[in-house]
Amino acid sequence: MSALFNTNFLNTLIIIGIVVSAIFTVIIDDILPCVIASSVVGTFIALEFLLLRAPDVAIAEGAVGAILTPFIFVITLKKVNEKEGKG
Amino acid sequence: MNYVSSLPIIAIITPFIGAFLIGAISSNKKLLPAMKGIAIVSSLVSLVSLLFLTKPILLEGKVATYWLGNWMPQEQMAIGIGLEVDSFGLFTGLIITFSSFLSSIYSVTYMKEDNALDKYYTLFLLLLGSMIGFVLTGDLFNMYVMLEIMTFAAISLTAFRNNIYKSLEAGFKYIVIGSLGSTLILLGTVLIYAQTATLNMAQISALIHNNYTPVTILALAFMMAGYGVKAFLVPCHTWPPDAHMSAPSSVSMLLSGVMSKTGIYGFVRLLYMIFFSVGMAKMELLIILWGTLTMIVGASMAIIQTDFKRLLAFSSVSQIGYIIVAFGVGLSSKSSIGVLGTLGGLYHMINHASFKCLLFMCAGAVLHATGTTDITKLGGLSKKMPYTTILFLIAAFSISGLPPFNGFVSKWMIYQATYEAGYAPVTIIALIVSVFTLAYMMKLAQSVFFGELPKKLEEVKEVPLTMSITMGVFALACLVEGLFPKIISKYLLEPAAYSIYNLHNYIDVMFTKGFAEKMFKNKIPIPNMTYEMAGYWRPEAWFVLFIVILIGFIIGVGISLNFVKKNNIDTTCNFGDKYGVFTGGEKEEFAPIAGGDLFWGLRHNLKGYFGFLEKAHSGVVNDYVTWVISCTAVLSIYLFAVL
Amino acid sequence: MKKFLAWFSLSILLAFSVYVSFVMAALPSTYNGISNIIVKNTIERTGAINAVTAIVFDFRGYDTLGESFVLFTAVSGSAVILRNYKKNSVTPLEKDLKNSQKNKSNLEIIKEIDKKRDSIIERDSIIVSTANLVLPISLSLGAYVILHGHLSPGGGFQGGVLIAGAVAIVFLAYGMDRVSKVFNAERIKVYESVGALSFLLLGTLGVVYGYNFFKNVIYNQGKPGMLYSSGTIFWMNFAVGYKVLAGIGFLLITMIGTLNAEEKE
Amino acid sequence: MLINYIGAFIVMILGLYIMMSKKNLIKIVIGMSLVDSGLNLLLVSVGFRPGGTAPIFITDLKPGAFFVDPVPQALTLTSIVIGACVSALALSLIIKIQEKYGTIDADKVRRLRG
Repeated sequence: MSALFNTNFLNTLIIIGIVVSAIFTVIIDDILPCVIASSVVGTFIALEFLLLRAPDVAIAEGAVGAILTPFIFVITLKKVNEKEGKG
Repeated sequence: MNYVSSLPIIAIITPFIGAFLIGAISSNKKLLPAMKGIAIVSSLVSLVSLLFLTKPILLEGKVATYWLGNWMPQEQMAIGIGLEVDSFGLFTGLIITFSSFLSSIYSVTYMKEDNALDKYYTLFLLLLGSMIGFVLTGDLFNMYVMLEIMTFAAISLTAFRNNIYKSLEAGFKYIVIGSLGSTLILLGTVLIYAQTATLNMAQISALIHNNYTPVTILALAFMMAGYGVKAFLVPCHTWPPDAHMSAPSSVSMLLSGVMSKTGIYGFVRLLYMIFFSVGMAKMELLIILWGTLTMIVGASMAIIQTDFKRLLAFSSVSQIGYIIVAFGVGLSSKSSIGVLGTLGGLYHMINHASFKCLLFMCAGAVLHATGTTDITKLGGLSKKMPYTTILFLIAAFSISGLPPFNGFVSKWMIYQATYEAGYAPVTIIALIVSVFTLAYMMKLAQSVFFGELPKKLEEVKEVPLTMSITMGVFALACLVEGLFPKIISKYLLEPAAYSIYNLHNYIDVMFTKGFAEKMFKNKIPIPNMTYEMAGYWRPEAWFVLFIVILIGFIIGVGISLNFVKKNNIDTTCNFGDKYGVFTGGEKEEFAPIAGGDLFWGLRHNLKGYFGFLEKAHSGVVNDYVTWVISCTAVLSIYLFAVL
Repeated sequence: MKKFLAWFSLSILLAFSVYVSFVMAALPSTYNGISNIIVKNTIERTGAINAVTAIVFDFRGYDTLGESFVLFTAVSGSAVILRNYKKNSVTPLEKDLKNSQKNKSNLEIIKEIDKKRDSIIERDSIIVSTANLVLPISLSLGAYVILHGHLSPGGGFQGGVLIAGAVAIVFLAYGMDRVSKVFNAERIKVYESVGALSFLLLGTLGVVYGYNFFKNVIYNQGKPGMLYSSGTIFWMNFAVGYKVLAGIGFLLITMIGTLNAEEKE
Repeated sequence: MLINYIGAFIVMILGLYIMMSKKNLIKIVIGMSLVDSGLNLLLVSVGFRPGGTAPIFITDLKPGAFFVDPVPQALTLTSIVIGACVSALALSLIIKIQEKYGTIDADKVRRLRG
């Protein structure tokens, strides 16, 4: 496990994950999947921070990028859709 | 350790403490007068504590430092955050606190009809504190943090009257463009950190002095674009018209008159200190061209506006162009001309703050009395509000650079500096833009204060005393700055200009004596500050300038009138059916030619140019982002090419 | 034109940034700058064993102060933006506007009644029981993270967000009614100010003791590694945590509150 | 750390692309948060040293162990908070814009122009 941790392999994998999910954020047109994709970016970045030996930042990014921001986004989306549906 | 050394932090922290005190007592609505009191007192305390600093810093030329948490530099490395107050920072700080103090008094009456005033004062004090913190700090990342507080407070205040659609839209555009600018600044900071492994500005400037690597060049491009957003330079100037138009006037005067100065402050710190580029002809050319473009576009857009405050905002853009041109000349390798340019820029900073605050206060007075700022609905207010009219005229003459008002002195210095530095076309453009300034100010005066009084506005009354007193103070400032330029220059501008060029001392004070000399081998020469270089006292020069302005104005009006006579107006252009009367169209039954249409002929004549500009200000936020990013790309190409 | 400009500038920026990435990868580590000296000073002069927390609350504590102001500003701003605007009196031109406004039609009233009926939804029992389980865990985890900020990863901000997540959990499980019953938004806003003020006062302690602002005056109390050590860092963590949980909680309540704002009217 | 730098810049540019081309206001805010994420990634990567450990003085620290740079991590904490605040403020503006304009299409939210 530690051998895997020390190699650049995992790092590369996570960076690719970040970029791919960011590309998904760009190409998806619906908002809700897009929000979810952006929260996936947040999660990956939190993992990457853990890998870069930044546990403090990882906790903060996990709490903010993966939970708080998507929650606010979803509330807004709900509010906006509710309005649009009404006409 | 005496009381003087703690004054900078007191000036910064007092508004914040005031903001939180207001937040803590906000649940009790009866305490609203106390909140107003807290707001006024906190801004007064900041002003007074900065005034106490003037003696050691402006007069004796010292530089005050304050290491937060007593983290003095160890092993020549700045491990903590240091405040560093030199004359230039104090100069900008004085502009900020003075205007904010008056604005807080103005707000008492102006804002009394809105709800959630506790939050208004909280945000107001946060805005004030962050602006002071921005100009007094000596740490690059701390500048970014303060900038963010400033941006957020300004956005919230822009959207304060959220019953009006435009404030929300303006707020959204502001947050997108503004935080894009902040992000660019942070990106530059990160790149600089990667290169130098420190965040203290003095140390950074010592480390990357004449030592450009690709990393720092890209950082410079990003930071220039970022501060360009904050100081509304042209492709990034799209948010201020919206924001200044929709914010309450007591806030728009701060946004336009004072917050733009923080952008310029950052710009100057970037060019003169962090990346010491005095004497680089290519950098000078870039800044002057950028400023000229800003000047032209701002004035051209202002001339076609039909909203009082939006016009003023575009006029701000154009005046910022003058300041940037002046600071561009300041980079000149010929030191005497450079000093003249810097002095002109500093003078125009303080002048712009005074007359633009006054103009926005007049706009606020009109809005307070009538409920609108649309100049097509206004008119003839001079009979109802004579005091406001006089103050407006003072400000309008000042901004268009008529003697003996203050705008003349600073503009004259800028003309002379650009001419002597070998940029004669820029001088001519600056003169023409000045004529344009007078033109749109006349349009504003004609359509708001003179002309016919609409029937709806017959109950209009003059504004209350607290508002008129604060307006009077700014008008007095305009006159004083215009009549006593020698005193202003000696006690305010020359120390500030001296500190801008005196990079050595800035670094040495922060670290130990001789630190800078070790870092760069050749000592940077500090040019002589003599105010006598500005030749504004020559009466024949006054006269020539005045004639030039007059001729330009007559030609401008002549073109428009001449055009109206010709009667061959293309009705297919979509300027509205109002102009059908010119061609005999009968779509509108009653369409009076108001003062707002004064330059309609000019606009129609040059409709290709104005149409292009209107298309560029399309209102779509994506386009605005595109302009900012293209500006960044162009800047990075240029900087990589020349450095 | 616009599309070309966008692609052009993005590709230029991409090219330059990739080039700069290569240059940056060859740069020496930034550790040899200020960080080296900061790490050397961490244990003796702050008493914290987490260097990041020592930087956040001591070496660069002023930035953290600014950061908490940013949060405060954003929360106040959201509250300002989402409020209902009222004006006490009207100006001449606004009078016209007011007279011309129409009343609500019958159809709209019927629609509103329908919406009220829709809003009473049965809660899913799985979510409710999960929330009951998660809520205490998240609260105690948050409290742990705040208190041990100077010893282990985490700190005031992270813990504050975790605790404020309680609002979100309560909302998901029990809906808006319960949120407004459990939390008093006005009071939470006051608590946020109190938290920020206490952070500021802790910073001012340095001035009181005769040093500069933000000086860690009581750093030598307690042994490094114990819970009560590191002087003001410990208390600042606490103040920031308090402030952040109040601030983000208030933000969430405000945002959730807009969801059924019309039903209240 | 070359791949981290390039990845971070790519994420930032994707975010900018969203801000420049997508017409939904919520998507623009997503683009802004994407730019922030890329910036945070860049910031932490700048401070990383291969083989370093997290900057915490735990008791069983191996002899010869060295830390990664803690300063960028502290800066990143600030940057993350600011990013979240930008999103919150922008989204509350969007809620109100929706109320006033009835749409969140950037092409229709353009009454202020010219």
